[in-house]
Amino acid sequence: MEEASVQQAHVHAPPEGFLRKHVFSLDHKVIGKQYYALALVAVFTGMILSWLMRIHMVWPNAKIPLLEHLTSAGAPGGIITPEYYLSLLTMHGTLMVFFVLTNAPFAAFGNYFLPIQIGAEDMAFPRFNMMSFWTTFLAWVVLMLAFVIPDGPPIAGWTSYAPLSAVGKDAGPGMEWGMSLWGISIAIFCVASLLGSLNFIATTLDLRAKGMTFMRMPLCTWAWFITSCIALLAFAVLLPACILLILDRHAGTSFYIPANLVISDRLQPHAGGSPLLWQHLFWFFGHPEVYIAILPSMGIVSHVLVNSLRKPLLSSRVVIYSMMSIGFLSYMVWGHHMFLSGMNPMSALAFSFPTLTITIPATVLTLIWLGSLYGSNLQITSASLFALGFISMFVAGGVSGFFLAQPSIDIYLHATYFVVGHFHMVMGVASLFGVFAGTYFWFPKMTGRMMSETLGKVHFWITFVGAYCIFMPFHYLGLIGNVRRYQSFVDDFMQPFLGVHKFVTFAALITGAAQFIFLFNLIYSRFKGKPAPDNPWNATSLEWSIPSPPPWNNFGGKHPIVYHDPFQYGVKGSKGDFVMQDSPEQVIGASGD
Amino acid sequence: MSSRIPPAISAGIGAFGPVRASGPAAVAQAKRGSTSSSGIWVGVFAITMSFAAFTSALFVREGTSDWSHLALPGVLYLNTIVLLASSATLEHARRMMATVRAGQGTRKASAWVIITLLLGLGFCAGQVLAWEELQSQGIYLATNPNSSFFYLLTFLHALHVLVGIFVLVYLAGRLVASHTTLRRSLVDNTAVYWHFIGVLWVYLLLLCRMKL
Amino acid sequence: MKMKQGVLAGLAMLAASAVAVAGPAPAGGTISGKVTYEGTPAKMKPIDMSKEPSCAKMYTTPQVNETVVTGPGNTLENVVVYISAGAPDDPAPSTAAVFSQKGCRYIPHVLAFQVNQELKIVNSDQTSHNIHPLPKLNREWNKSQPPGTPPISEKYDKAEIFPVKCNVHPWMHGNFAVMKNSHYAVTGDGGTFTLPNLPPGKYTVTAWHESYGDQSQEVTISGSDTKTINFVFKAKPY
Amino acid sequence: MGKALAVVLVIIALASAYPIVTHRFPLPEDISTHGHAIDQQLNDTMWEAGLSFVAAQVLLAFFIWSFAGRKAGSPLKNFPGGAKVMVTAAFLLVGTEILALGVLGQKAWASVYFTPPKPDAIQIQAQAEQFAFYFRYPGPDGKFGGLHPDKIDEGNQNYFGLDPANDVDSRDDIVAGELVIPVNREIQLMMHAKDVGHSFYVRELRIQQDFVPGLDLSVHFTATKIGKYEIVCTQLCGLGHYNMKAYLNVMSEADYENWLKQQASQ
Repeated sequence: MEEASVQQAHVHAPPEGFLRKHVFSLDHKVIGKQYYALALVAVFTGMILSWLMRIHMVWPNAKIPLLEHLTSAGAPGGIITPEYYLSLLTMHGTLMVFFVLTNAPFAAFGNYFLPIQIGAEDMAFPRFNMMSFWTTFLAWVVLMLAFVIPDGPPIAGWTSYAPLSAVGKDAGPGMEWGMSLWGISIAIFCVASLLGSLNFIATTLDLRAKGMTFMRMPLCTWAWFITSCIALLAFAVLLPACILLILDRHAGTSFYIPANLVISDRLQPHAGGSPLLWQHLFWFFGHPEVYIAILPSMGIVSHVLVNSLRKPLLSSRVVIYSMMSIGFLSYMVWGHHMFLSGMNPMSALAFSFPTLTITIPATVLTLIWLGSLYGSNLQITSASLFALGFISMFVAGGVSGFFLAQPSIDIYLHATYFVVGHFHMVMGVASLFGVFAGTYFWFPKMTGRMMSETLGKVHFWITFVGAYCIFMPFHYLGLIGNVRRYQSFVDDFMQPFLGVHKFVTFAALITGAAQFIFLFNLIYSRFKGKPAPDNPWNATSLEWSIPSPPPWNNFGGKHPIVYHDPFQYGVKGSKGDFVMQDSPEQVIGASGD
Repeated sequence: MSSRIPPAISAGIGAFGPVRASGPAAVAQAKRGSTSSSGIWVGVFAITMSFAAFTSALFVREGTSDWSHLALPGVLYLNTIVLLASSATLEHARRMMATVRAGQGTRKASAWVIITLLLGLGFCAGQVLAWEELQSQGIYLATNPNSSFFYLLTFLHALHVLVGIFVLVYLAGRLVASHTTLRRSLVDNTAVYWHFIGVLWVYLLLLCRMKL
Repeated sequence: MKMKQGVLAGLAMLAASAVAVAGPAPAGGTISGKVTYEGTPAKMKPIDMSKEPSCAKMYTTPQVNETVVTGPGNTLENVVVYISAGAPDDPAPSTAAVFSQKGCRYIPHVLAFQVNQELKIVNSDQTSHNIHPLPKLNREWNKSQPPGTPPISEKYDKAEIFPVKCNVHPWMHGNFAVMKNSHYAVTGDGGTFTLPNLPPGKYTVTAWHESYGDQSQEVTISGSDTKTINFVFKAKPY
Repeated sequence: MGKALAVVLVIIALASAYPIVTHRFPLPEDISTHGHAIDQQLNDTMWEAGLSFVAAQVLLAFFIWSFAGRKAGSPLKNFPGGAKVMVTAAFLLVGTEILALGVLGQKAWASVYFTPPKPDAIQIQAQAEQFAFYFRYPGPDGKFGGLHPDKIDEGNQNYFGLDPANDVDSRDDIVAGELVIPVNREIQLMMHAKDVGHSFYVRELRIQQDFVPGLDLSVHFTATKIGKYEIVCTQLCGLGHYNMKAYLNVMSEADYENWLKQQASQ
């Protein structure tokens, strides 16, 4: 079955015909772009859902004209019902976590650049690669179906806690077929991610070009490699969890559903299941998932920084080890999502310490990035701006982790907007900044055209300031005990703070609107941007040693030989202050480390 | 099996060279064959993980009151023998092809592969018998947690066996047509996967025996 | 409050009889009577609406639940009396049966209407309500109705009596009685009922109460006479 | 552009710190005996986290300010001490921070979860359901009636599934929609979920605990101030989640007794 290996894919002539070239292509570059496109669709869908939520939250009786035509049940007369708010929330979370944060920084860029950066012609298993994308696509279609079925999308949140998610229609609108679609979609997504990770790992292990030792791999390649190891483990656990969920819903089993539940006046015909089982399985996946989202961005940001600093990081080796230990620790902390779920209070402390410990490698990374700025020739480009913005966001979102990692404080802050602010900043905004940095940095290579720097900078300024305006106030609202996942704030104590929510909504609308500048920049530059040279940023890694866009077999059938690590900046090279990985010249006056 | 660790991994481990060393390091690009071989090992690891997850789910669920003993159908033990036998026959075929030069002897090997194939199908048939026996006793997927786990685990395992069978069909086909281009790695990886399926089954059987 | 319900229930009856008048048989017999109980009914407990201030502040006296509503002389309200056999099915009237949510109560508590008759559900509260009827034969649905949204319009195509609840306010429970024909009534103040305009024939009259179950009597109508029948339910203290 | 970013970073850092320093978003008043430990912990963490946040942002800003857009070929420098300094710093700073917080935090956590309720604690059963809380007191006989899920009949206000017809203990059980407790008495809340997962959260009490179906947990606390406080559900439980609340009514011992009597009489 692994016969679908590199030679077959690429030994003979390039693919012919539209379908083979652009749709069912085996070319990792096309597949990477497909992932990126899917993520793009998903991220804008998710963003618009969040707009609807923000608007509904501050103007609960607002009539949203178009909406009533889209969903008469969800928004009678254009007024969003409480359950439809929860549907929006569930779909927003699911789309963003799975189809954006997992796809964009990892699957999309990883697919496109991992093989090139290690000097390979393609992924180890191009056919698997194509399968994993189309499986992901299928998962997305199945999920989106929930919007069109009469039952509507599920209302159980992206964490889909059992038994709410497991009992079926009695749990409320959207919980009959909407919830099933969710479970099936995520199960399919797991399979796709497993195939993808397998491919990444095999590729990194086996297809490195001559001289491409592990320590000579660019930092983003490292990040993708580590991420694929995490993903392999995480999704291999989420898949069984989903299978059990589906069985509970449709085969009458009781894995998650205990006895004597009376829901909608009906005694549920189940017994003996354990709701905590779902939480354990889910968070065993769920916490590593946070790092599946953020690690690739760390890699991309490091990759972009090295280039725009024009000097190596203080130590790339330390960066690699830090990312490894983050990946490793991420498997020992899932319990910190369950401090209040009635697990043994002793184990709460047991989960608290490794959680706090993760801040050590995270801090090391931050300090390395900061320290590397010192004495550099920092070039300000859209890419580097977003990379620096990533650092700022990563710190902002990281420090709030200190609070939530402590069970005693979690008693008060759990399930408040503090948590929402925390994970949106560190997992959402930060990793999206990584994606933006990557986009502005690699777009010339991917399309052969430059993006508009001006638009890019406008995009950065609005997004950067906007993100703080949206998510910083969430922390404050958390402090006063503002509970998350509420569709409106009827409580008296909230009234004085509704202004804050209004402010956040306006910030969200503006920041969201700014993303259309980015979209326009993407599309416009794709066709009208000025042609890109092979190496516009004077970068060292292999992807810049080949034409932009690269030919279908990357290196034109030659196998590149690697002589240097990708950190040869600030040296006297023939082309300037850098030496490319595949240039045989000797490095004079190597700096750093 | 221990000798089947793909060279690339060991190469990789050895490859933590000095970061800023220049000039080509001693790592040649890994042979294509080993690509699929590290692939299969990663895959095996992933499958192991998900069955580990099922196992932990089983342990959690086991604590509850409605946990009752399940009498395993006797045919399962026969199936076990069949599956292990098929593992042996496939290994035999693999060795045969490893020794003889490509071209000659593949016909003999193909005979063994086909036997493996038949044994594999036999195993599946046996599993179906086992399910029917339980159902004749009125024990279905949702009857009790034990039966849920039994059907779930055996069914998922059977799925993996089927995947193996498809590969065996493909393999047998190419052997019978005595392709000279047939790559060793295909045979080796199929063997790895098939042995793994066998080991996994023995584990599941013991698990069901002890816990269900 | 109670008064108003009585009126509404009455209106429902009027609507029904009006339809009956419009029916093919202009004149005919009438079945009327009274529903009473014997024994001591359970004490109706006051409803704690503190979780929904917008409703709680609408009441000065504590509201009690309406599963058993009694009148003077052991009369029983909210009993559906209908012809379960003997009468042909009638086409649905054009008028809609109105079920309104006011002060976190259902008005009326028991709403009877015909198969395929339009059912209009109105929310006149300042809070979101959720309407979740629990039929066995008909299609089940579950919708929320935020304040200010248009009335929900539904139909049922099978005759059936079933509870309806609000998932947001656990104390809100009512009943829908979907009728095959136009000859039905829901007892109000005084527990009386009238089924007019019955063509001659042999009828089975059934009375249904949400906690005391149902009972039936055979009645034969000849010409335009008026038969009086009474139902007596057995009340349970718990 | 680099200088602008530096300035913006500093502004953001200060603007983010301002509402905290000026207590624009104060925690609600603490009315529990254990709450101060949590508040203290929160406060300490706020200092440590806040300082590291501002410090990091300002440092970032400073480096960007001084090294962005230098003219090409200006001499490159390395941070004195290089990576070792950074790693050591991280381990020392964060390590001590973690130990400090961890140890303190353990105390606060222990005050809630490791001390068993006193024997004289008042036992009250809380049931969470879609979408309300109901509270049950044993009544004059001091005995809780058994629960019979099949008997649950909300239209009849039988939220718990009591069976007064056959179960004498349950006849005098008091069921209320608000949690009425005496001040300065320890309460042991026995938590029962009727349908799906819910959570019990009283800001002023600094108590939050999930209701897990099939797993009856209990929390205990002592309220120190008379008044009415909001109980909200913090575990997504379905369409009415936002509306799932009740009130905690802390009364004087005497008022509490009267309330019990009056309830029992109904």
